[in-house]
Amino acid sequence: MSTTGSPAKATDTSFDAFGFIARFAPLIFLLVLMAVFAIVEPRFLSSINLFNVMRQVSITGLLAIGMTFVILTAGIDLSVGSLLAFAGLVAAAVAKGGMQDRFTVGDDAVGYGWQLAALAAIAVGLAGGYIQGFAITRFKVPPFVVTLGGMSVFRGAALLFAAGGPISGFDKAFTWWGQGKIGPVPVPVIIFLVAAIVAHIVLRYTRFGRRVYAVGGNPEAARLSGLNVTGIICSVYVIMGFFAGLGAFVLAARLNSAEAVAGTGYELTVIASVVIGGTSLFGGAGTIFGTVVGSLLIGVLLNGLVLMNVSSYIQQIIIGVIIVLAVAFDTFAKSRRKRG
Amino acid sequence: MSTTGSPAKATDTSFDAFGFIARFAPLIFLLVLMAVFAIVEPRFLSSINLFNVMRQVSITGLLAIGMTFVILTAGIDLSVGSLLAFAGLVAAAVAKGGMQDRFTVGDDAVGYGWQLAALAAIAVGLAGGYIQGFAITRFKVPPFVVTLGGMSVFRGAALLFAAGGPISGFDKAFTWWGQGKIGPVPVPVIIFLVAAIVAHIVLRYTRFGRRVYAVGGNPEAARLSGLNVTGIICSVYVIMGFFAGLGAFVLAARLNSAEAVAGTGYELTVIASVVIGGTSLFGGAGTIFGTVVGSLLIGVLLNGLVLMNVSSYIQQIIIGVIIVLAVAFDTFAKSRRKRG
Amino acid sequence: ADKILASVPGLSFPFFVHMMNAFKAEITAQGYEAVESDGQVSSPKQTADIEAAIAQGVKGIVISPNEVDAMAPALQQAVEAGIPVVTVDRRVPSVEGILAHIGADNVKGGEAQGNLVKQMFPDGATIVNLQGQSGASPAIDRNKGLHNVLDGDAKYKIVFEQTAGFARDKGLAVTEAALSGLAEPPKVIVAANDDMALGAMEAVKARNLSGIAIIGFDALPEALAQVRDGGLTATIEQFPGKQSALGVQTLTAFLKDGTKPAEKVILLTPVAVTKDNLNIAERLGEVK
Amino acid sequence: MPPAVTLMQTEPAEFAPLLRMSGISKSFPGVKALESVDFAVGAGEIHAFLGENGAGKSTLLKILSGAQAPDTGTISLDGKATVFATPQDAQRAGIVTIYQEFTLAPDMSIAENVFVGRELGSRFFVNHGLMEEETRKISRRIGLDREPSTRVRDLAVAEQQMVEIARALSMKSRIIVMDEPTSALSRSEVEKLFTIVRGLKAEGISTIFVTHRLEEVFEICDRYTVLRDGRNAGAGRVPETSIEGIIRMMVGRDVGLLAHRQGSFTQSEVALEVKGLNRKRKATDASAIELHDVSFKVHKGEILGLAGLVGAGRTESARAIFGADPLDSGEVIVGGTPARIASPSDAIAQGIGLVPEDRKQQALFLGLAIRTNLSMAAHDHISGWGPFISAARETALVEDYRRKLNIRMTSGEQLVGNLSGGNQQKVVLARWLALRPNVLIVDEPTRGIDVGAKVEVHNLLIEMAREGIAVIVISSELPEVLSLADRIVTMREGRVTGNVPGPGATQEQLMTLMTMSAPKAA
Ligand SMILES: Nc1ncnc2c1ncn2[C@@H]1O[C@H](COP(=O)(O)OP(=O)(O)OP(=O)(O)O)[C@@H](O)[C@H]1O
Ligand SMILES: Nc1ncnc2c1ncn2[C@@H]1O[C@H](COP(=O)(O)OP(=O)(O)OP(=O)(O)O)[C@@H](O)[C@H]1O
Ligand SMILES: [Mg+2]
Ligand SMILES: [Mg+2]
Repeated sequence: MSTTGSPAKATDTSFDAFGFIARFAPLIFLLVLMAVFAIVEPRFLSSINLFNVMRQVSITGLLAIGMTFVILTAGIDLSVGSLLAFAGLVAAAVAKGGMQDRFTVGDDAVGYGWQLAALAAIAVGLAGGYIQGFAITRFKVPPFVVTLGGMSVFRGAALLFAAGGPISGFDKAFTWWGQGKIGPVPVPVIIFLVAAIVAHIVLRYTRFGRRVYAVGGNPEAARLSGLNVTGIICSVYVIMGFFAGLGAFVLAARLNSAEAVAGTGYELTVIASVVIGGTSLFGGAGTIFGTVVGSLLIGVLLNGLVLMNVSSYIQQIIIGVIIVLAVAFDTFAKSRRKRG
Repeated sequence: MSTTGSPAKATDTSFDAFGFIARFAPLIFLLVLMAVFAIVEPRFLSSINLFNVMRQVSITGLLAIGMTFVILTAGIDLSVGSLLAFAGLVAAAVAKGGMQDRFTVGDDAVGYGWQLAALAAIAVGLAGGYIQGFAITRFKVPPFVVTLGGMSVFRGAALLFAAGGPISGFDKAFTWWGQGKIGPVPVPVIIFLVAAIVAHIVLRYTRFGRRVYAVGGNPEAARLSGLNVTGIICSVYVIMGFFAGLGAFVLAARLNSAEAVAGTGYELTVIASVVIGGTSLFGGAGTIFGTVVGSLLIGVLLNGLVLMNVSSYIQQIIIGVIIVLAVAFDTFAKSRRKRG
Repeated sequence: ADKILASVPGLSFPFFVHMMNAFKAEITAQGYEAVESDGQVSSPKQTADIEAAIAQGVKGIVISPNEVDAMAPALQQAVEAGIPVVTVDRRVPSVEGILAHIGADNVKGGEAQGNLVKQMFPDGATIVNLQGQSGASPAIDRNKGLHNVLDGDAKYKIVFEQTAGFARDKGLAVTEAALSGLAEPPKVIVAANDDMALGAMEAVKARNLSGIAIIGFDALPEALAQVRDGGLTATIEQFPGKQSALGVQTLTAFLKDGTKPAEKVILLTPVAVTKDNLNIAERLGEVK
Repeated sequence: MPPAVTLMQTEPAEFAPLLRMSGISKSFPGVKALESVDFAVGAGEIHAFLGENGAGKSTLLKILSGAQAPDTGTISLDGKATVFATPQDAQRAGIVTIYQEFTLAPDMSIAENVFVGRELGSRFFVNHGLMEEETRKISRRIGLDREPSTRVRDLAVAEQQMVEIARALSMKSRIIVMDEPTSALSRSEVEKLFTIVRGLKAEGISTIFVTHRLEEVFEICDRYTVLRDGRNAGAGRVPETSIEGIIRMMVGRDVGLLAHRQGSFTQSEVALEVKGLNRKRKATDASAIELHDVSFKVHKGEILGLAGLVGAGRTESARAIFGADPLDSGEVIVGGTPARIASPSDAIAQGIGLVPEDRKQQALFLGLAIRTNLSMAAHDHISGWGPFISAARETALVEDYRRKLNIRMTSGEQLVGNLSGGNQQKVVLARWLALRPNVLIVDEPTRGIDVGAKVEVHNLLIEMAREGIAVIVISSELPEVLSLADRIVTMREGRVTGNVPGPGATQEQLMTLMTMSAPKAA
């Protein structure tokens, strides 16, 4: 380059307002939305309600963390809801010690304990994720198709496994994971936040995390750089499976019940959370922080509109519009930065 | 640049079997599947059943034609099912002359006739598509997000419009469009096939069609080649809207009823049809012929398994696996060709 | 006015829209403000709505749970927060302290369908059974009721059984496939809701078959109109409006002066509505 | 398979190559890209690998780097036979490749791209600070003046090329393969690169160097190998041959080197005038280049050269005129009347065409057929009835330009992505020629084009000028500008620094104008 100073130096001293807004656009949008709700319905800001929102968000939020890994590689996973249902039923069956006492209520269940149940849910999730990752990388079938197939297969498996019905009634140690609190904070919220922090660290600071971005940014380049692209892609579906299993366990604990129809439609909510948080569906760009904000945004919307007693039909219209506005705001903020 | 012959001459005489298989992989898969069904359940091949399949496929098939345009530009439309429901209700209200006689049965309806009803459905579809196309191109919000929002908005609008209930009972001239036959061929099948042929011609032989592929293949290059990228992207959503409206009209005619919950989950079926037919979700590559085959494949699967009275749980598992296999076969055939 | 939460499993189903309207009308009539909650066919969503309502300080809850087991923890929470709860249509037996339940059991409804079949075809019949959405509790219960009645009797053969997802287009498509797949048409088509029954009716009409009895479920106005005009044979009336009003009355009576209901569980018997007893149908007035 | 024609000169007996590839063949559907090719490189040698566009150079190098598998043939390193099944295998053996097509992740930083797959840090965690520090060191060596944390997306093409080079230099290597590293660079960067390559040689590291700028071969290379039509066409020591000799091997006949324009231009009407183009960088946009009062004129039938170093603002000016980027202020006057150009389609309507700098990102539809690519901007010339495209006219158009530009392709239905880089560039040129513009701006028109084709492109541009089209040529190769232009405008840091007549101008004069800061009239 030229020997004279590069033209590419910003005046670093001045506060970069546009840069700031661009970076935190989803968060800013979330805060504005919360402010509006708080004005219209002051109870929205009560700590109990805020914890409600977070607890409500925690299950789809866990899934959204896994989905962030998947979408960073330009993939997608439509099977999360179904896999969650299947994993939840398996966990429930383990917790109940089989299928015979499906509807026993209360503490005296004879099963194998929450530890094994949790392990079972996660094992099912990992296996489901691995099978799909394998099909994607080995048979080179697009993730959309494989996981659409998985969505159908896992739902069928869940229905078959439970003969269509729910499995309910776990012991206190199990349900604590969904209903308990540590201090004022619900357990699912803690699980969600811990998972988010770990995922954030993995994506930002580990070799594996950086490679996920590299594969998503330019898979051919990643291959030529000697990355094990197949392995990395497969592993993000395994990670997604892990979170589906974990989410299944927490959901079963929260509802004290596992159903074959659980998680129906979650795929879109979860993908929406990730995308609202600024992750590109074309891979290579996005953060866990954004995903957490995106999840909260959807949770706040659902909760706030119910609190304000908006008719459910109109709620759907408002939610649709606000999701688009949130992303439009993000895009606008980012384009301001780019164009200057 | 050599005067010596180019090295680039293929041995054109030998029949390129791999090329043939690669090109028609989805069709071959469909035929094999049909053969299997025919062996297990001979009634599958009865003409009445085959027409059933095609009639059943015709609605989602119409949507899939529109979706092909959208996906060719690397877009996606999740709102099709909701928009269809909304357009169908509006058409029904027009046909019935208002909301008062919602459940009248029989021929004596007082409404404005099927012509205006069809126009109303299509107008709603076009408007819905245009609004979304506008948001996508103007606010630069990814299609996934805009149409996810649209999915919620149009469903809410449909529920609101009809206060959650259906509108039923049209006159014979209306229902003919869904239930009638010309010779042995059901009317919806004819509509579907005519639409497919027109769409095929548009995509292959017109300037507009070319430009759709170009925009999908490389939007920046398209813009620098002087194409009106914004206009083209917007127009594919309008086209999608047109087919949603047309599909809504035919569906209402077929069911003799329009409901707010119509078309729930269609988005995934429709996208699956397009992708199974070999269209790339990354844009720029695909055909209407493939989409028709993909639609039929899904229709055949659904019909064949029901006909064989396979348990619905197991059906879901089989459908999921076969969808993946179909695309895997396509990918495999194409890769064989590439390797030569 | 004090607020009462009215929650139903899903406002995309006309059945629950009617129930919600009945809730709201009665809540207003009793001088309270209704807070509307649409479960959107999701237990976690309905749970979250209940939690939001508790946080908001509603005085009472009247609810038709999406899933009885899965909704138990949320209702338990409400009871523990001192909020009286009345369940309608679907009972949650595992929660102690629910003020009352007013319902018409879905299993009983399925049995009513079966009994009607037996009554209409004393010499036996072949039956096509269109089940509701896989895994959904009303689908399971209604199916169970039908089988309770028909399974023991060899004269009644369910020759074809498939889910049609509570949806009209699927009801039509599955019936078409069934009619193609069966060597001879069935005597009866039983559907787990009216939507599927109406879809089946169109399929039967398209084939120009006559004499197939079609039995729906829910007694929606559209179905009642068809029963009147001969398109459908029958549908099952569960009196959702009456249930709902009664539920709200029980709740408000308790809220106003602590009156506890005489019976904790009030069950209305579902009735098969045919042309002959059409006038017992609650929503006949909506049919023009 | 016919026996390979081996024109390879007999090597001295003592020549013991570090790398030897023998009998390499490779076919693609419909194309025999390589036919029994032999290739040998000695230790510590700079080896020029030459051939026309589509001769098979990149294909052979991809086989060497494990990115593609050969159909037949063997590779031996240090006399031992090896197989490179994956890029990792080749890298482990010390073969590091800079590919012709960029292989960067656009949303990651320079440092991350340099170290992707070999991140610095502990077993699990990466050390961003350390990676950026190391990157800064390498960048400084090659003259990449950018913060290592900058996103690659925000870099100009030349800078991206330098990131590729930085990555290769950061690896432990015995052989560095460079597939056209200089095509995106201007002279000053090329010199820095050569200094580095000489340094590598001193350390005993070999370099395989592909270029279409043959003078570079004589500047730096020790030995050469030439391919023609996928077969060996010659090899030997560079000092023992000449440019003409190499061209003969490449093309199989004699070709003149540079087309000269013998002052044939006479003053005529102004076709395009730009006045006071301004574009400011905002505080939030560190990477955009500014334009300050850029003004110049180009006449009908004139070839105007735009010269400058990387970042001088030539591309930005061209894009602004063409409506591809917005301007803060400025006027574009076409044929005497001020034109409102807000988008490329406006520009095209005014008869302005632009061949962009980066063909892969900005010009080509890699997944579409050649015919579609070629006719994309000229739909008006091939329209048939109503909205339809006339297949016959389109075929004729494609055939016409295939002949005119000698595009090497199997048929119009072939995917453009399967063409060699040079042939892709010709397809892009053809697209704009087909439009028959009044003003054609070509940004680095001969990037990656072989000598023969380059002459053809030059002749084509001259031909167009003769037909009355105003041509603006942006090129980082001063000889190209000097041989073509009737008038040369120099730029530096977004300003016009000189405006001189083409005939009579010298490289030194232009270099001075391109590197000085105060504007100066000619
Ligand atoms: N993936 C592919 N599929 C089909 N054909 C290909 C593919 N890659 C290369 N080819 C063909 O192989 C031949 C050799 O191409 P290659 O890229 O090796 O040429 P090159 O010598 O590097 O040319 P250039 O100087 O233009 O870069 C060309 O005819 C090209 O069209
Ligand atoms: N998409 C982009 N976003 C931000 N900055 C860019 C972008 N493209 C180019 N630049 C910046 O523009 C400068 C290069 O400008 P430009 O390409 O106009 O120069 P030029 O004179 O045409 O040089 P050359 O053509 O030799 O590269 C670089 O500093 C680069 O960082
Ligand atoms: Mg090459
Ligand atoms: Mg440039």
